[in-house]
Amino acid sequence: MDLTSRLLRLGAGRPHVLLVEAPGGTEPRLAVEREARTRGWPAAGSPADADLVVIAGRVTDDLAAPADRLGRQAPRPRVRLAAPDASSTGRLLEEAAARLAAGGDLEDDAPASAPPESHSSHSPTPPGDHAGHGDMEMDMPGGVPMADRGEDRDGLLLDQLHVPLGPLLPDWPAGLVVQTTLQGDVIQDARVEVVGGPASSFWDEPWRRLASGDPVTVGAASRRRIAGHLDSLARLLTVAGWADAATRARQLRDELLAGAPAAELGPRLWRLTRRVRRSRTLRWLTDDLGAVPADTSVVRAWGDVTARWSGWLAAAEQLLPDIDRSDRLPLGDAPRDPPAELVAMLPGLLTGTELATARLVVASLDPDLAELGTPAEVPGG
Amino acid sequence: MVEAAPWLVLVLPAMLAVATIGVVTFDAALAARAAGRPESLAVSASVPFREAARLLVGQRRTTLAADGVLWRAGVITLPVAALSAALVLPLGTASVADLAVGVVWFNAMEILAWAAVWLAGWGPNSAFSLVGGYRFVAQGLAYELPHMFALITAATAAGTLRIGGIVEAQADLWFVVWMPVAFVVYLLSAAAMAFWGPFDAPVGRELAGGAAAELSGVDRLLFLGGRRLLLVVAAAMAVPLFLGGGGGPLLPAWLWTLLKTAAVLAAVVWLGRRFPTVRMERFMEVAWMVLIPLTILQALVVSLVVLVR
Amino acid sequence: MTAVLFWVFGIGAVVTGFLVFRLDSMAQVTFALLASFLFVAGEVVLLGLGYLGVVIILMMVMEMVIMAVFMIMYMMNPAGLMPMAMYHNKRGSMLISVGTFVALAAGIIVVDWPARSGRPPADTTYALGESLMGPQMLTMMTLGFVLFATILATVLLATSRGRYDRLGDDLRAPRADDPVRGGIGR
Amino acid sequence: MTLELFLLLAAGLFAIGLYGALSQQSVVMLMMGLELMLNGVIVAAAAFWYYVAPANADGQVLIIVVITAMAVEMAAGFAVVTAIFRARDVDMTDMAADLAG
Repeated sequence: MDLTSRLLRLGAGRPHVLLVEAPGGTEPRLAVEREARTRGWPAAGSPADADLVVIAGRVTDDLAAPADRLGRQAPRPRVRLAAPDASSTGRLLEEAAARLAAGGDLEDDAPASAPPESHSSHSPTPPGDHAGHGDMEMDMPGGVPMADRGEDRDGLLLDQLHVPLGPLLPDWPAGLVVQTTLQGDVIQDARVEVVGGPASSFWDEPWRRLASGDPVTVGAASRRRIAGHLDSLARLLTVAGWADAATRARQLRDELLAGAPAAELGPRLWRLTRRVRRSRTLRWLTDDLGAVPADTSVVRAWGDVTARWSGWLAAAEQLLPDIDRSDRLPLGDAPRDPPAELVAMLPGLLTGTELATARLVVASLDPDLAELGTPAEVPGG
Repeated sequence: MVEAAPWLVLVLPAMLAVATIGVVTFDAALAARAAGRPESLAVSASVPFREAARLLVGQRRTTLAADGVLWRAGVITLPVAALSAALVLPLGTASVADLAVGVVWFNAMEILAWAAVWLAGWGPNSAFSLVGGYRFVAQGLAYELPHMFALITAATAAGTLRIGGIVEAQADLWFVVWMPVAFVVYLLSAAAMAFWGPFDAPVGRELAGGAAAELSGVDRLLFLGGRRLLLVVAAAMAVPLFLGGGGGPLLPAWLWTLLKTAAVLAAVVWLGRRFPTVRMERFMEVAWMVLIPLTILQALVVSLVVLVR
Repeated sequence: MTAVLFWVFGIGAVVTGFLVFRLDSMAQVTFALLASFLFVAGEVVLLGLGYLGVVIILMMVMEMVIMAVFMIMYMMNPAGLMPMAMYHNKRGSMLISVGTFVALAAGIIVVDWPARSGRPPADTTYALGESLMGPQMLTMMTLGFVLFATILATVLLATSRGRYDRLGDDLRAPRADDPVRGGIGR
Repeated sequence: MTLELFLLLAAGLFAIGLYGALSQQSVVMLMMGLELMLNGVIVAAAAFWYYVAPANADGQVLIIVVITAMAVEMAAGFAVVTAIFRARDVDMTDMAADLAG
């Protein structure tokens, strides 16, 4: 056995997983997250760091190109996986790791150093055309266009980049694309599009069943709602760079969905909420970001980022006693904000923010776009 | 007391490598514990080797219209800067070169990280990576001045820029006792210069890895390994500067140095996981309005003590 | 050994210095200049001025990284992807600078330099400090004031927003109107 | 190594810097030329200190002054460029002169 294959096998024992979600792919995403966590496989933040590229959910036509690009941008040895549903995710991952140990997939011959027609870097990052002032209409070598210029907030006329965020970005609402105009890392202009789908939302499933006439218990519905809040919280904490607390939230979310009793979950959930709420640093970092005035119709979005994550914590604590109730849920709609209105707020909230702040604002709204479906464009603000 | 021992140049890289492996192991063990999945030491200890293995066989990435020369230069500069800074690091009573200007040398080498991270961010011609590089420059502007004042405070108290001299000056009383502000600021800046949590915005996850977003294969190993190496060296330097170097009862000086270094490193790594990432837009004001005045005040107090003594 | 290092550093400094005006990419230009400074710092260390040499490294790395930010912000074609030249009077400048070099070189070779008087002190850093705090105190104070004045002047020149923009015409706004909130909450 | 060799190196750096300062159109590149000239001055000052009057720290003080001058020059230069850029959107010496009237 030669050295390379030894190293391959050693490395394949702990592959980095780049996990992105297509609309409607929440359930497989949760399954992959759970399986990767129990195996101790770290999450990759970009294709360059990934060994396994996993796309959870159904890849629709408008997602096919970005999905393909994402897979090709991972360095070899790599394995690309599609997880359209949550069944047998564990076996899928094990097989992928075995393939990785054997040298990864070779099915695609295109070099990872992407050809000019596709992007040089992964989907959220087209070739940064920080390349000069563009008074002349001229193509740069390699087909990179010259940058435009525009006024920035300091009164300088500086280069602009056009960088799309999404649709296949880890810790990002599935199906959301924000076309940003960047100057440095400040978003000067944001246009929002929704791609992929439509698909049925995982978080609304109990209410959908209810509407179709199936009996649903209060406990099951409460579990789903707390889990949804914990999922949003985990995503926000990940984006905020607090990996440990995010992992704890994901773990609780998975156990909640698996049906663990309130007596067991309660103290741990309470410990997590207390820890997050007591973090002065997190407050200091999220105060005054993405403030939504209290007169908008979207109740859940009121206030700044801090207010929104505090709201999740409060809701989770309040719903916790209900999770073991077995009485029937009364007929009604899922208690949540309409995603279309959340999306419509985004351009206004994102304009003028820096990239890190923008990610926090998006994560704090965490719109569930699955049902929004068909490609739609929201006018920019 | 501290003498030059050029033979250490053979041992030092090995020890730094072991410490770096230790950092990765400890960090992995903490991550596993946070995931509610406490793993055995053997599993955690395999993590650095698995990581290195997958990066060694990984394909090196190239991007369109990249500035290859500057990109690779930045990647290689980071570990080189860390190793150069380690030249003046005393192990007990010996260091590779106990330069007369040791403190300034350490500072100059560690500032090479500015250039390294910016270049690594600039090179691949990718927006996220570039933003990561710029973030580190902003971070440098925030942490560097308080850091320099902390270094100057220790040097002032000892009356020398020689690291050995600073260790000797702490024979009776460790500097951490009477310059706690400088010590705390030093630890903050040690984490910040290695862009370790909570100062990891330059390679932030929300930026798809920032300055490291496009690095793969050996390049990634060098860059991220160099980053941990820098953390090790910066944390180890806290020992001669503030914690009395090899001074301590019973055990030999080199062992005391190792123990103290391990303690400082463990504290930095553990604390790094306790906080969310600090964004410079918020921290800059704190650094300039709070930390700089505090460290200047600390330096002033120390100078007065030195004058009066 | 030192002779070898002298030539390596010397040729390095001149070559990278010349590259500053030959490279297209502004980033490469900046770091070529930095390399030139680092080579010169090496020469200064060779001459027994360890402190000054290392300080040059320290200062110039910081300075050039910050310079790179401005270079890329303001210059056309910062990545040098498009070949373009921005010269005026290239021939004339070349003639003048070559002439200057020849004249200087002739002077250097012709002049009978005085013999060395005295020996370097054991600790050059200490000697420098003593000089700055003693006989050259005036220089030090002047430098201090120059730096202070520079800080004030450059901030005034470069900023577009004064306190009236931030706090309103009567400076009474409870909170500064900044594009981004700072960390202290002023 | 002799004083003459160091001085020749200094003269070389100075001449390159002069070439840059004279030939470049851009304010920023012009500053690079100036910095290279000062770079030469550093070499000359260090060489004079070592070969002529090492007992006296004046040569070292001169280097400190030059380093400070570089920092000041760069800071002032970029502040001016920022101001010009904000006001007129030019970074060329020629254009700045043309618009002066």
